[in-house]
Amino acid sequence: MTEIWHGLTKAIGLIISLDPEVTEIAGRSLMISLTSTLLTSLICLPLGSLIHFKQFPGKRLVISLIQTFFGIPTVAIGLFVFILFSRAGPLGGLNLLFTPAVMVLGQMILITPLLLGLTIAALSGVDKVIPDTARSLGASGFQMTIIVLREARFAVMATVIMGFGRAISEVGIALIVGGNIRGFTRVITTAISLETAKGDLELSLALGIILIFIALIVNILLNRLQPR
Amino acid sequence: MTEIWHGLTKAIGLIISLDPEVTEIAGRSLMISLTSTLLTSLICLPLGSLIHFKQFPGKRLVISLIQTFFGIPTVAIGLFVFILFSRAGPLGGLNLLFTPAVMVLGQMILITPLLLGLTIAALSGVDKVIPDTARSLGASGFQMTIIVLREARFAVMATVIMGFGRAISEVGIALIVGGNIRGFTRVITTAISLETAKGDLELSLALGIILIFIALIVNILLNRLQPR
Amino acid sequence: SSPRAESSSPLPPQLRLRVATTTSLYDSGLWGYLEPMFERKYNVELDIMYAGSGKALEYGRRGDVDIVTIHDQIREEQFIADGYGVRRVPFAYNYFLIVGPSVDPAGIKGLTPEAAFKKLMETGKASFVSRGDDSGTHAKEKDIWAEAGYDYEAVRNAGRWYIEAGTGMGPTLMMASEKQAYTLTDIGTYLTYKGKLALVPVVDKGSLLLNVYSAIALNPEKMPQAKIDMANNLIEFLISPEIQEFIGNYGIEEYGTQLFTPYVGSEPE
Amino acid sequence: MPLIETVNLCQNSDGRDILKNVSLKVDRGEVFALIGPTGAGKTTLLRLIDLLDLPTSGKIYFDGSDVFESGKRKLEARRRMAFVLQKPVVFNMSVYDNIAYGLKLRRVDKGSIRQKVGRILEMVGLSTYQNRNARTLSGGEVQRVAIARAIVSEPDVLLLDEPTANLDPVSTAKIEQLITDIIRRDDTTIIMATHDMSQGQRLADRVGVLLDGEIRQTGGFQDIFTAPGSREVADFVGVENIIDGVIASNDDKVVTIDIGDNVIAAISDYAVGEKVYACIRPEDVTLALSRISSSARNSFSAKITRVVSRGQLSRIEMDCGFPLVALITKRSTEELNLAATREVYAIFKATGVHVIKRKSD
Amino acid sequence: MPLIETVNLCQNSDGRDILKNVSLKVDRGEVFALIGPTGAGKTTLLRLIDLLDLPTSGKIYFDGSDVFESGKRKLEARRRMAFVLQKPVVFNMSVYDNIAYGLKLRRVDKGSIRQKVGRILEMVGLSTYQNRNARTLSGGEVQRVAIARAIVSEPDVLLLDEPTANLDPVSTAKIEQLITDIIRRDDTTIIMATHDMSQGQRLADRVGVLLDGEIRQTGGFQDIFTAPGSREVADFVGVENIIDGVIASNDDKVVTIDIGDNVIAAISDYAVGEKVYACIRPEDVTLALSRISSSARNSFSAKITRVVSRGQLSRIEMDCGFPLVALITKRSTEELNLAATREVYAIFKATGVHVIKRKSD
Ligand SMILES: Nc1ncnc2c1ncn2[C@@H]1O[C@H](COP(=O)(O)OP(=O)(O)OP(=O)(O)O)[C@@H](O)[C@H]1O
Ligand SMILES: Nc1ncnc2c1ncn2[C@@H]1O[C@H](COP(=O)(O)OP(=O)(O)OP(=O)(O)O)[C@@H](O)[C@H]1O
Ligand SMILES: [Mg+2]
Ligand SMILES: [Mg+2]
Repeated sequence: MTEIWHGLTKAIGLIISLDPEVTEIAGRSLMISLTSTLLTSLICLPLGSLIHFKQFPGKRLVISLIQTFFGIPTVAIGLFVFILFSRAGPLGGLNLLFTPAVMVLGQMILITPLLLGLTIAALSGVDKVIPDTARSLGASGFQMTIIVLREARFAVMATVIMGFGRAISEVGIALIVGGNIRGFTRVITTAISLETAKGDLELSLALGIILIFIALIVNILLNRLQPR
Repeated sequence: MTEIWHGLTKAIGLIISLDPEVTEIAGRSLMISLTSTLLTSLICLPLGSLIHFKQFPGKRLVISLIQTFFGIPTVAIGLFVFILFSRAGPLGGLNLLFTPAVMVLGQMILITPLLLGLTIAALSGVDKVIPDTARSLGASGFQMTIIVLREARFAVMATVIMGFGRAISEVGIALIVGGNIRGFTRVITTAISLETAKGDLELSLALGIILIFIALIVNILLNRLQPR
Repeated sequence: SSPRAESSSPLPPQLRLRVATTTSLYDSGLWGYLEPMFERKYNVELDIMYAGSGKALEYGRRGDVDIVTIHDQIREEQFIADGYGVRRVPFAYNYFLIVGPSVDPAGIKGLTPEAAFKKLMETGKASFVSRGDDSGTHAKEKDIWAEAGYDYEAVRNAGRWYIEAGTGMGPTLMMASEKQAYTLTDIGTYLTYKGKLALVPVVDKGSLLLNVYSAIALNPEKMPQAKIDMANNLIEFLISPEIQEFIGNYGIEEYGTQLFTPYVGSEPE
Repeated sequence: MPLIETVNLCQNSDGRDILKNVSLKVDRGEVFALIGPTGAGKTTLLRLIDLLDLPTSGKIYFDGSDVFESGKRKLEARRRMAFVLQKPVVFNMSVYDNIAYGLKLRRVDKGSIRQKVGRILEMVGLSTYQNRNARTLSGGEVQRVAIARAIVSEPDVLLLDEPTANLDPVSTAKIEQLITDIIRRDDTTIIMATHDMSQGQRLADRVGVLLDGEIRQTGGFQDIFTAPGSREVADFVGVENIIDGVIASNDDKVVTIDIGDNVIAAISDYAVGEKVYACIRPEDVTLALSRISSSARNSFSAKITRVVSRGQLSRIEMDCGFPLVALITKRSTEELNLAATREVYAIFKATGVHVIKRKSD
Repeated sequence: MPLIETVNLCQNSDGRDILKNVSLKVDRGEVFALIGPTGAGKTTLLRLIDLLDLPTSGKIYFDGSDVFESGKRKLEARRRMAFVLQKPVVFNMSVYDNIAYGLKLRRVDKGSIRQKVGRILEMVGLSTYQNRNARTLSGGEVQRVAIARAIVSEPDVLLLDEPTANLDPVSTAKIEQLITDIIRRDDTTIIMATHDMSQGQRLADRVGVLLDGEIRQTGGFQDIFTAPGSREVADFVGVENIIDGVIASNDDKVVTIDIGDNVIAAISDYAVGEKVYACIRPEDVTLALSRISSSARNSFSAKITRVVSRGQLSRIEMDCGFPLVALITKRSTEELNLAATREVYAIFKATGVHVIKRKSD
C-alpha cells in the first residue's frame, strides 16, 4: 500500500511544483479530450434528439446498435483509424497519423455512440407534454430540441461529462494513432502506460491522480454552465 | 483498407468455425464482464436511487465526485488493484492476483461511478409526481425506488448496457491484474492487445468485431428483459 | 490455432508456476511452443506474463512471479545483487538491428552501430524513432549512444529528428515505417512485422548489438513463497540440449532465418 | 371562408376509432366550444387542429390552405395558433421566462417582450411571482401561467383545453374576463374544450357536442340546450327528464304524447303514431302545493322521492307515475318546505317539452 | 379523539410562509372539505397530512400518536391513507396494474386483487380499458384511474385534491356517488380540497376555509356560506355584496346600518357606532318592477347596469346608490324582461343581511 501513499504524495508534489513535463502532458490531454468532447457533443446532442423524436422504421434497431457500440474496445477503434490514416491507407496522404488531430478524431469515434445513446436516454425521461407544449407555442423542431435538452439538463450534462471522462481516460486510441511521442502526442494515459511498462508504479499512480484532478475541475466548470 | 475487409472476413470465419480458442476467450470475456456488471448493478441501482432521493449536505459534491470518477483511467484502477492484491500488498495473502476473480473486482470498481452517475441521471428525468404518487399509495422507500426505476426503465437499461460495454471493452485492468494468461485470464481485449503487439492487425480487428457481436447479443437480450 | 485450448480449466495455485517474460520472447511465439512441452514434462501449470524488462523485474521484486526471463544484463545483475534473484542463466541470444528506409537517407548502411549513430547525430536530418520506454532495447540504444560519445540527454534534445515513442517494439517499428525513420529493433519482432514494414536492416553487425536472454529464478530466501524447485526445473529445461536445439531451430521455417542462437555451447565471444 | 376547416378527420389508435369523420368549420373571430364527456375525443381533436399529431385520414385547412402540404406550412400555421393543453406543464425556468418563451421563439425584441410579459403578468395576477421557478407554483397558478404563455403572443387562433379546470370560481371569473377581453380586442378565434357547460354558454358563439368521437350536433348554445337533436345529446346536456312515448294526437302542431299511464302536451311536427322522446329540462318544471290554474298545459300530482342540494339550487326527484326531476331555487325549496315523501304538483308548459324522434331499434 | 390532528403546522419555502399555524382536527368518519382560492396552500396541507413532506414546524397526530416519531410509523400511517393528487399521473403500465399497485405493495393475494380491481374498474366505468397502457388515457380517464387506485385499498383516510377537476358533469356525479358510497359503507374519513363549493356542500360534513396559508374559518357549509367570519371569507364564498357601514341604531338586535346615503336593516348584536360590513348574498336579493309591500325590511330603487348569464341563473348588477348584485333564475329574468338600464326595486330581508365587524385599520 505504500506505493499508493507515495503515488499520492508524488502527485501532490508534481501538481504543486508545476512540473513542466507533467504540466505539458496534462495540458495536451485536456486540450485533445475537451476538443473531441465538444465537437462530438455538437454533433450528437442534436442527432440523438432527432433519433429520439423522429419515428422511423428500424428505430429500435438503430438504438440497439448505438448502445452496442458502447462496448467497442478502444484498440479496435485505434486500429481502424490507424489503417485509415497510415501511409498505405485511403487517407494516408493527409499525413495526420501520429498527430493530436487524429487522436481527437479517434476519441470522437469512441464517444459518439456513448453521447448518442445517453442523449436518447436522457430525453426519454422528459414528460411527453414538454415537447408538445413547446411546439404548441411555436417552436420549430430545433427549438423544441433545445428546450427539451434544457429540461433534461442534468442528464444531458452527465452525458457530456461522461463523454469527456471516457475520452480523457482512454489509452488504446491515443497509443495506437498518437504513438505516445514525447512532446507531441504524449497524453496522461499514454504516459501512465509507459511508466507502468517501465515498472514505475508510483509515478503511474501519481499521473492517474492528476488525471482525476483534471476531470474534477472540468466537471465543476461544466456543472457551472448548467442553468439552474 | 484491405486489412479491414480481411479482419471482417476473418471474424466471420472464426465465428462460423467456432474456433475453440476464440470461443473460450470470448466465453471468458462474457462471463467476467456479465458478472461484474450484474454485481455492480445490484449495488449501484439502489445506491444511486438512494443518493437521488435523499437530501443530505454535500449531495452536489458527492454527485460531482461520482461523475469525476467517470474519467478514471483503467490503468490507474488496474495498478491500484494490482498493488492491493500483489504479494507485497495488503491482500496478497488471498492469492487472487492474475485470476478472473480479481478482474471482476477491477471492472466493478471501473463501472461503479458510471452506474451510480447514470442511475442518478436516469432518475432525474422522472416526473417528481411519480415518486409522490407511489409513496401516497403506500410504497416504502425501496418499493418507491423500484417503481421509479421502472418508469425510467429505458434510461436504466441504457445505463446497465453502458456499464457492460465499458466492462467488456476495457483492457487496462484485465491486462494488469489478469496478466493475460493464456487459458486462464485471457479475454478478448487482452488478446487484441497481444495480437496488436505481435503485429497481427487483422486478427486484432477480427477479435474486435467479435467483441461487438457479443455486445450486440447481450444488448438484445437485456432489452428483452425491459418491461414494455 | 492453439495446440492446447481444451486443457484450459485452471489448476489450484500450488501447481502453477508463474513466469514473467520479456515481450520479444513471447511475441515471437517461442513460449507458445515451450509452455506445453514443459507442462507435460513436469505436470505443472505455467502462467506466462509478458511485459517489458522493467515491469517483468518489478513483478519479480514484488514476488508476484517465480521466475523471470529477460534481456537487460545490467539490471539483471542489479536484481541479483539486491537479493531478489538467485543467479542469471543465459539460454539464448541474437543481435539487435538498426533498420531504416531502403534508400538509406543518412547513408549509414554497413557502418558499425556507434558510427551509424554518430552520423545520424551529425546530419540531424534523417529521423530516428526511439522506444523511449526503458526497455531492454531502449537500454541497448542508450549504450550505443554512450559508446558513440554522446550524453543521452543531449540526444533527447537534439532536435525533431529524434522521436521518443514510448511504446512497445511493434508500434515503434510501425511508426518508424510510417515516418520512414531509422530505429533499433530486436530481430524477432522485426521479422514478425516485416511484411507490414517499409524498412530494411541497415546495420546488423557489431558486438554492441549482442542481445542475451537469460532466466533468473526468484530467491526463496527473500520470497519464501517462490517455487524455487520448479523454477530450477524450468531453467534446467531451458538449457537442456534438446530445448537448446529447439530454440536454435525455432522460426527458421517461418521466417527463413534463425531467430535465436542457443547459448549453451555456442556462447558469444 | 372559414379560418379553420376540418374535413372528415379520423383518428385511429391501437385499432380504436377515437375520432370519426369530424368535419368542422370555424370562422374568423368566432368562439367555438367543444363539449363532450370524458374520453369523447376533445383533446384528440384539439391536438389535430394544432397540428401536433397527424390524423389517420382527413384534411385540415387553415386560412384556406391545406396545412399538411409541407413542414414549413405546418410551422407557420402553428405559429399563428396557441394551445393551452389540458395538462399544463411549465418549463423548469422562471415564471417570466415561461411566459416570454413563445415571444423569444418569434424573435420579438427584448423591450417588447418585457412590456408584453409585464402586462400579461399583471392580467393573470402573477406579477409578484415573475422570478420564481415555475415548478414551485400551485396547480391553479400553473394553469394561469399556461394561459398567459399562450395569449402573450397574440395568436390568431386560441385553442383551450379545459382552461379553468384547476381554478377556483374567482380565478375562473378572472380568466373568463381575460378571454372575453381578448375576444373583444383582438378578434381572436377561439376553440375551447370544456366540461363546464355554463362556461361554454358564457363565452361561446357556437357549440359542438362531441360524443364518442363524433360531432353529434353544432349550433347556438341555447338551441342545443333546449332542442338536443338526439337522445344522447339530450342526456349529455343535462336534460334529465327523457320520457318514451308515442304521438297520440296532433292538432296543428299541438300534440299529445302517450307515455303509458299519462299524457303529455307538447309542440311538435311529428305525425300521430311516431315514436318519440319527450324531453323536459328540470329547470322548466315548477312545483306547487296545490293544483293551481295556469297556462301550463302539463300538471301532474307527484310524490317527492329525494331532495339534493346543488349550490343555490335544489334538485327535486319525484314520482308522477313516471320519474321526473325538477330544479328550483333553494329559497323556494325552503319556502315550500319541500322534502322527501311530500306530495306536490309538478307543472310544465307544452312549449317546455322538446320532442325528439326515437330511432327504431 | 380526532383521527387526524395537526397542531400549528407551518410550512416555509424559499422564505415564503405557505402555511401559517394550521391547527385542524378531523374525526373518524368525518368528511372535511378544504376550500380556498388558488395558491392558498390546500395542496401543501394535504401533502403534509399524507406525510409526503416535512413541515417547517408543528406536529401531526394520526390516531393519537405523533407520526414523525419514526420512519416506520410514517409508513404505517401512510398505508392507512390514500391520496389522489391534484395532478394525477399514471404509471407506465396497464390500467389494471395501475389500480392493483397499492394492493400489491400490501401483499394482498392475487385472487383478492383480481376481485377488488375488477369491482372498482366496474365502478369507475373503465372495465373495457383494463389492459390498455394507462399513458394513453384521456385526462378524465386518468383522473378516474387515480381515484380508483386510491380507494381500492380501502383506506381509513382518503385525501382528495380537486378530485373532479378534469371531469364532465356526468362523470363528476358518478365519482361523487362513488365517494358517497365509500363514506356510507366504510366509514372512511375524507379530507378533500375543492374549488367547487357546491361539491363541498354536497359531500362535506364540515368545511375549512384556507386563505393565504391560514385556516380562517371552519364549520358547517351553511354557516360559512351565510355567516362568513371575516370580509376575506365572505369575499371567497361569493358574498358579492359587501357594504361598509356603521351601526346607527340597535333595537333589541334589530339594527339599522348607516351606509352613507342609505340605511340597511339587519339583525345583529353589535352596539351603536360599531364599524361593520353588511353582507348580502346575491341570491337573497329579489327584484320587483314595482314597490310591493312585503315583510322584507330593505327595499331600494335600483337601475340595472349589466345582466350576465350563469347557466340557469342570471346575475343582475345594479346601482342603488351603492352597487348591488342579485342572482335570479333565468326564467324570472325573461319574465320580468330585465336588461341594462331598466329601473327595478331590489328587496332583501333584514335576516338576509349578515353583519361582520370591520377591523379598524
Ligand atoms: N394511443 C391511444 N390508444 C388508444 N386509445 C387512445 C389513445 N390515445 C387516446 N385514446 C383514447 O381516445 C379517447 C379520446 O381521448 P381524448 O383525450 O381526446 O378525450 P377527451 O375528450 O379529451 O377526454 P377528457 O375530457 O377526459 O380529457 C379516450 O377514450 C382515450 O382513452
Ligand atoms: N417551493 C416553493 N417555493 C415557494 N413557494 C412555493 C413553493 N411551493 C409552493 N409554493 C407556493 O405556495 C402556495 C401554496 O401552494 P399550494 O400548491 O398549496 O396551493 P393550492 O391551494 O393547492 O392552490 P391550487 O388551488 O392552485 O392548487 C402557492 O402560492 C405556491 O406558489
Ligand atoms: Mg381531454
Ligand atoms: Mg393545489
